Amino acid sequence: MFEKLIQKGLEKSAWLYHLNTGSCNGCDIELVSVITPRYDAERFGFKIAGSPRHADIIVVSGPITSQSRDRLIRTLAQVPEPKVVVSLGSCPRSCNVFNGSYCVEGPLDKYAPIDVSIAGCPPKPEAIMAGLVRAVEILKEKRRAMK
Amino acid sequence: MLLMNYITCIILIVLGLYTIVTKKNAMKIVIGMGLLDYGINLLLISVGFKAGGTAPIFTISELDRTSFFVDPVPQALTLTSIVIGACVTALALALVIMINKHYGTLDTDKVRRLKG
Amino acid sequence: MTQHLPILAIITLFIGAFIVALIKEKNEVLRNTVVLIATFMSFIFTLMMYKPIIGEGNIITYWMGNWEPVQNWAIGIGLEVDQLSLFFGLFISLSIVLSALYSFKYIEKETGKDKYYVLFLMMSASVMGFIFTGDLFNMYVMIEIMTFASVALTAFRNNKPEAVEAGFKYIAIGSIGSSLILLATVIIYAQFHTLNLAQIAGELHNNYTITTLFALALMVVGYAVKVFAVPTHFVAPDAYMTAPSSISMLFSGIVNKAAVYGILRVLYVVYQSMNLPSVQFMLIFWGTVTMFIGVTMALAQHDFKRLLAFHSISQIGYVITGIGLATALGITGGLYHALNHTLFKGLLFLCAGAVYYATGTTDLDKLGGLAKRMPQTALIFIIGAFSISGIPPFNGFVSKWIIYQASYEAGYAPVTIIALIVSVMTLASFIKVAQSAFFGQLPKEFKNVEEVPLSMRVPMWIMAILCIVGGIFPSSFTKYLITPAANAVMNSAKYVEVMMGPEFASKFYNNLGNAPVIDYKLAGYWQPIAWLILFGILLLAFTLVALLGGFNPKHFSYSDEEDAKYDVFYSGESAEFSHVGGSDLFWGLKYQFRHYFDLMHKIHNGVVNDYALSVVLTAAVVLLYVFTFVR
Amino acid sequence: MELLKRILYILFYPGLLYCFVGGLVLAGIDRKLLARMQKRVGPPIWQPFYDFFKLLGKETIVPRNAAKRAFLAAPVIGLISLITVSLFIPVFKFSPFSTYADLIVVIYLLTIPAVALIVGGSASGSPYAGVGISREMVAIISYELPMVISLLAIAKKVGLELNNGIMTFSLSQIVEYQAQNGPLFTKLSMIPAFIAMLLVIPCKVGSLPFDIAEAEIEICEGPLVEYSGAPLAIFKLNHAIKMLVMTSLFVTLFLSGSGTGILAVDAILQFILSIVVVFFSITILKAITARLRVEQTLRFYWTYPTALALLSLILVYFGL
Repeated sequence: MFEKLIQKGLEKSAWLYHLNTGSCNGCDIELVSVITPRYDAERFGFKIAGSPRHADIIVVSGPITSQSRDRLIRTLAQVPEPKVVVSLGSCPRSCNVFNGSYCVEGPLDKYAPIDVSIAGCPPKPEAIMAGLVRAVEILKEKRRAMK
Repeated sequence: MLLMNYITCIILIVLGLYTIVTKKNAMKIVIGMGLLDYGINLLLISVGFKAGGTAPIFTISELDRTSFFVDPVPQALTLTSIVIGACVTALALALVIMINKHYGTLDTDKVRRLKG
Repeated sequence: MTQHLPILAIITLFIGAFIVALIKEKNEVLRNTVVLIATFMSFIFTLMMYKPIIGEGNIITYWMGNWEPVQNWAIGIGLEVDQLSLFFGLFISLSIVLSALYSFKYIEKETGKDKYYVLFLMMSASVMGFIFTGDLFNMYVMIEIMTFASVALTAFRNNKPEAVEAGFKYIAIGSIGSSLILLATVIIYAQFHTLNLAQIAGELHNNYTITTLFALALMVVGYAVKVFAVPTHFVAPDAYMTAPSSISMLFSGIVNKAAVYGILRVLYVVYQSMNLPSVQFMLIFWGTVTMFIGVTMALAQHDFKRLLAFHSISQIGYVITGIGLATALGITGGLYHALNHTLFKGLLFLCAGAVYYATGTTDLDKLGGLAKRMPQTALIFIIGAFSISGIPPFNGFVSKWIIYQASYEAGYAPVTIIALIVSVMTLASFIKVAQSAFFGQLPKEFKNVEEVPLSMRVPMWIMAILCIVGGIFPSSFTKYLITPAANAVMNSAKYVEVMMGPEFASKFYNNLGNAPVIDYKLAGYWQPIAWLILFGILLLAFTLVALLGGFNPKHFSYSDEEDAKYDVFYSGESAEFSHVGGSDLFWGLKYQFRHYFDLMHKIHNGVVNDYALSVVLTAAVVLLYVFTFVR
Repeated sequence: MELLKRILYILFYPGLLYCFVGGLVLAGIDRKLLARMQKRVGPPIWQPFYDFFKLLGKETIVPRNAAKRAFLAAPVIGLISLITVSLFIPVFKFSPFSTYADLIVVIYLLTIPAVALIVGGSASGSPYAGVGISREMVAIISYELPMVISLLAIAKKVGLELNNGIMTFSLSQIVEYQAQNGPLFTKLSMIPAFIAMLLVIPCKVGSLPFDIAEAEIEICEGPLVEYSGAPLAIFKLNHAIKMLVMTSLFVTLFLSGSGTGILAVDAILQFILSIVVVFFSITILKAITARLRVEQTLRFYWTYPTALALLSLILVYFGL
């Protein structure tokens, strides 16, 4: 009975933690627009959490620059299970236009398994919402796997 | 005639307080404390004075109707008070020596690491 | 046998001091056992006095050298133990035993240990003597021995310059205080030609002459210097800070309680000035100012023991305010707070000693994260901190609550408001100490700090348990201990009558009836059983939730090896040492009142002459006040 | 029988279950109202329940240099004291636990959850928590002054009539006074105290303009930064129950009266009045103002609400 409640809780209230690894802030503004009155992600219980310890979904945006690489790894480790990594925009996926630059340390999947990747540069808020809803599904599966 | 005693007591006490409050040298403060004590001891002695009384030292045989003594209790109190005054001065002087050893000066304006 | 108990309680400590002086450095174990026996015997004798005095309600009198009063004229020195002095005697002898137990291990690293124990026993003997004596000059001698021993113990660590400086300041100010008390004693003797408190109380019964008022003013200022009331408090933080912790526990536990007892005995029993509104106003004003300045200075401190010293001053402000109210509830609140203060302040000073013993420093800016290495000391500190800031299940709350109720009923609304704000600021300063000393990050040099040995933890645990018991079962404390003491304060006729023989008192007191029985129900204070039921039920509810497997199967994941997952979140940075603590907490409050805090910092400038000047000014102001208002 | 009734009270009505459900529903309503004011759809009313059970399912990480026992015990102590307080607040003449529940005891019990948050935060050993603690403590100092003065004013006002002159701190007598001559906020001398208490509630609960201790953006949730899983769930629950307890205390002090006498109806009436108070004191302020700095909060609370409270104390002394 309790497990069912937790599953419902995970589905209905997933908290995001936004991790900017050197992005051009295009995706960040789009992510913030998702919680504005027009798109209102809070309807589905999404809330931006202040600290990685509170987060369920980690939204990573930007190509992993050398400065932010070990910070990324350390913060990802500090998020409690079950967690889901979402790559926002095409930069974390393929370093986009910055590929091959001296300070870009390559796509995100070198450091963490990406569960959901939202394409677009920057992706539309509707795309982000769809991605987040997909992420919640994976979150529930991870929780079932963890039992 | 006792009035002179009381005036000197007051002068001694006020002088003692004056030295403690204004003198910046630690040694003078200890002297001020001593002055304060002696003023009060003098007052203690002159409180027990009875005109025409003799010293309260007697043997039972000498005791008769006419013998009239000064009040013995303050004299006992003064003894204790003098002893205490001496001990306090001794301890204060020991501390003054230690301050000089640690701080190198007796000036109370410099001896103030503990403040605030 | 019960006749000789008061003198036995005092003499065992003096003999102990004498024997320890003989043993010198030869045999440590023998010396420790002598100290323990002396303090324990004195505690046992005081306990044996409980049944006759509080149980049956009569008063033990003891004439030194059997010099009974001749034709109603007291010649010899008399000891008189009534409910009030026994109440003080009980918790004072208890804290002496605990402090002795604590100092065996604490003083081990110091040199000149036998001198420490001689002075320790002399101080405790003089406090016990001061509490039980019924003679004015004997009170002065005991206060003088106490000051003398405290000065020597403040400067005990004479390799530290601060200790010697604090000792000198303490003796300079303390001797002014003692001289004022001696001057008052001399004047009273000049007026009544007797030194016995009971006889003076008889003759002083509502016929105040100018000289007795002069003596009253000097006596009050003399004891205020000993109790470190505000204008004369400058020496206290230096003395508490540099003295060894087991001694600063005694400073704040018994030395200023003896001075409070002195004020109570002189003002309320000898002068019976309880129903004079002017005296009440003076004490309440003085207590409130002490309370406020003590705690605001404590907020700005960097050193653990100096912070505790300023708190002692502010808590004594509570006790003086409680006593100054002179209503039945007020005096009960004041006395109960005196007892609680000895318990939780002693506990906090022992914690400070444990921190000093383990890390070698009490500077809050250097300490941090000790809770991991010293879990028991941290828990004891939390109990002490919560009881001093008046959090309900602990004893500090009960006495403060009674003082609020009494002060508001007596019509002093501003006093209640200030008292509540001071209590919140006390909580703030102890949160500061908890964050900077016990929680937060552990600096590298304290990596292998060990918990203090058992013989130091036992007295701490005893006091902690007493703090909790005092909070959960307040009605038992008040019924058996405090109400009889408060009754004794409000009814001094019995004190005079027992000491000087039956018909002596009736000459002066027309109504020999005893004082109004203090009956207040702790209105609203919940019955302890309800509290215990609640605790049980909620723990049951909590375990139910845990058992349901609602938690993650791995429950709490915790590990000690170097893994980024268990590092503290630094927004991604590697966990380098950045401990928030010490003085940079509460910058908001200090910034807001920066003028006040700068002024206070400038006033405490550390120059002995300014401290002496403040004592003399207080004497002048109190003299003026007493001459104009007290009739 | 008496014991059984007591256990029933503890576990169900004013105790555990009511606080749990009532608090979370109140928090949900508050979030929903805020969303509607920002023209957003906003989460469902029972969203806090989802948050609570999701957090229960998460893994609880205890940082390495945290003081483990204090870190894990702090939320439970906060919860216990909050539920004890809710047992003492009378609901229109029905006061479950003790016949003369006391105001000062309630006020002091309400400081325990704040202290528990502080001890928990400082036990976690993170620098963000250190900053959060100093802000929380300054917030406590700032709202304590106006609250105490207004409570003294109420105690004196009720004491003048009922307790033959000497003030009374007992909540049941305050309710009885309001039953005789109308809710307190209708009295002229009590209106300033009413406004002062209304301003104190958001800072006590820690809602937006005064949530300087748990500022998400600046210091990542302040003392709660290291918490995750069950302890965090209990802290969020404490936050919600504190909202319920403060508002129901406010209703008892100012808006209560004789009530209908039937417990169930009184309870619902009390809850509805709490919702109204939440709307006026917390949600409106949350929607229209931004977060204040620490010493601004202190300066604000020690000037305007204190002046209002003092005004009402003076008016009471004039016997208005």
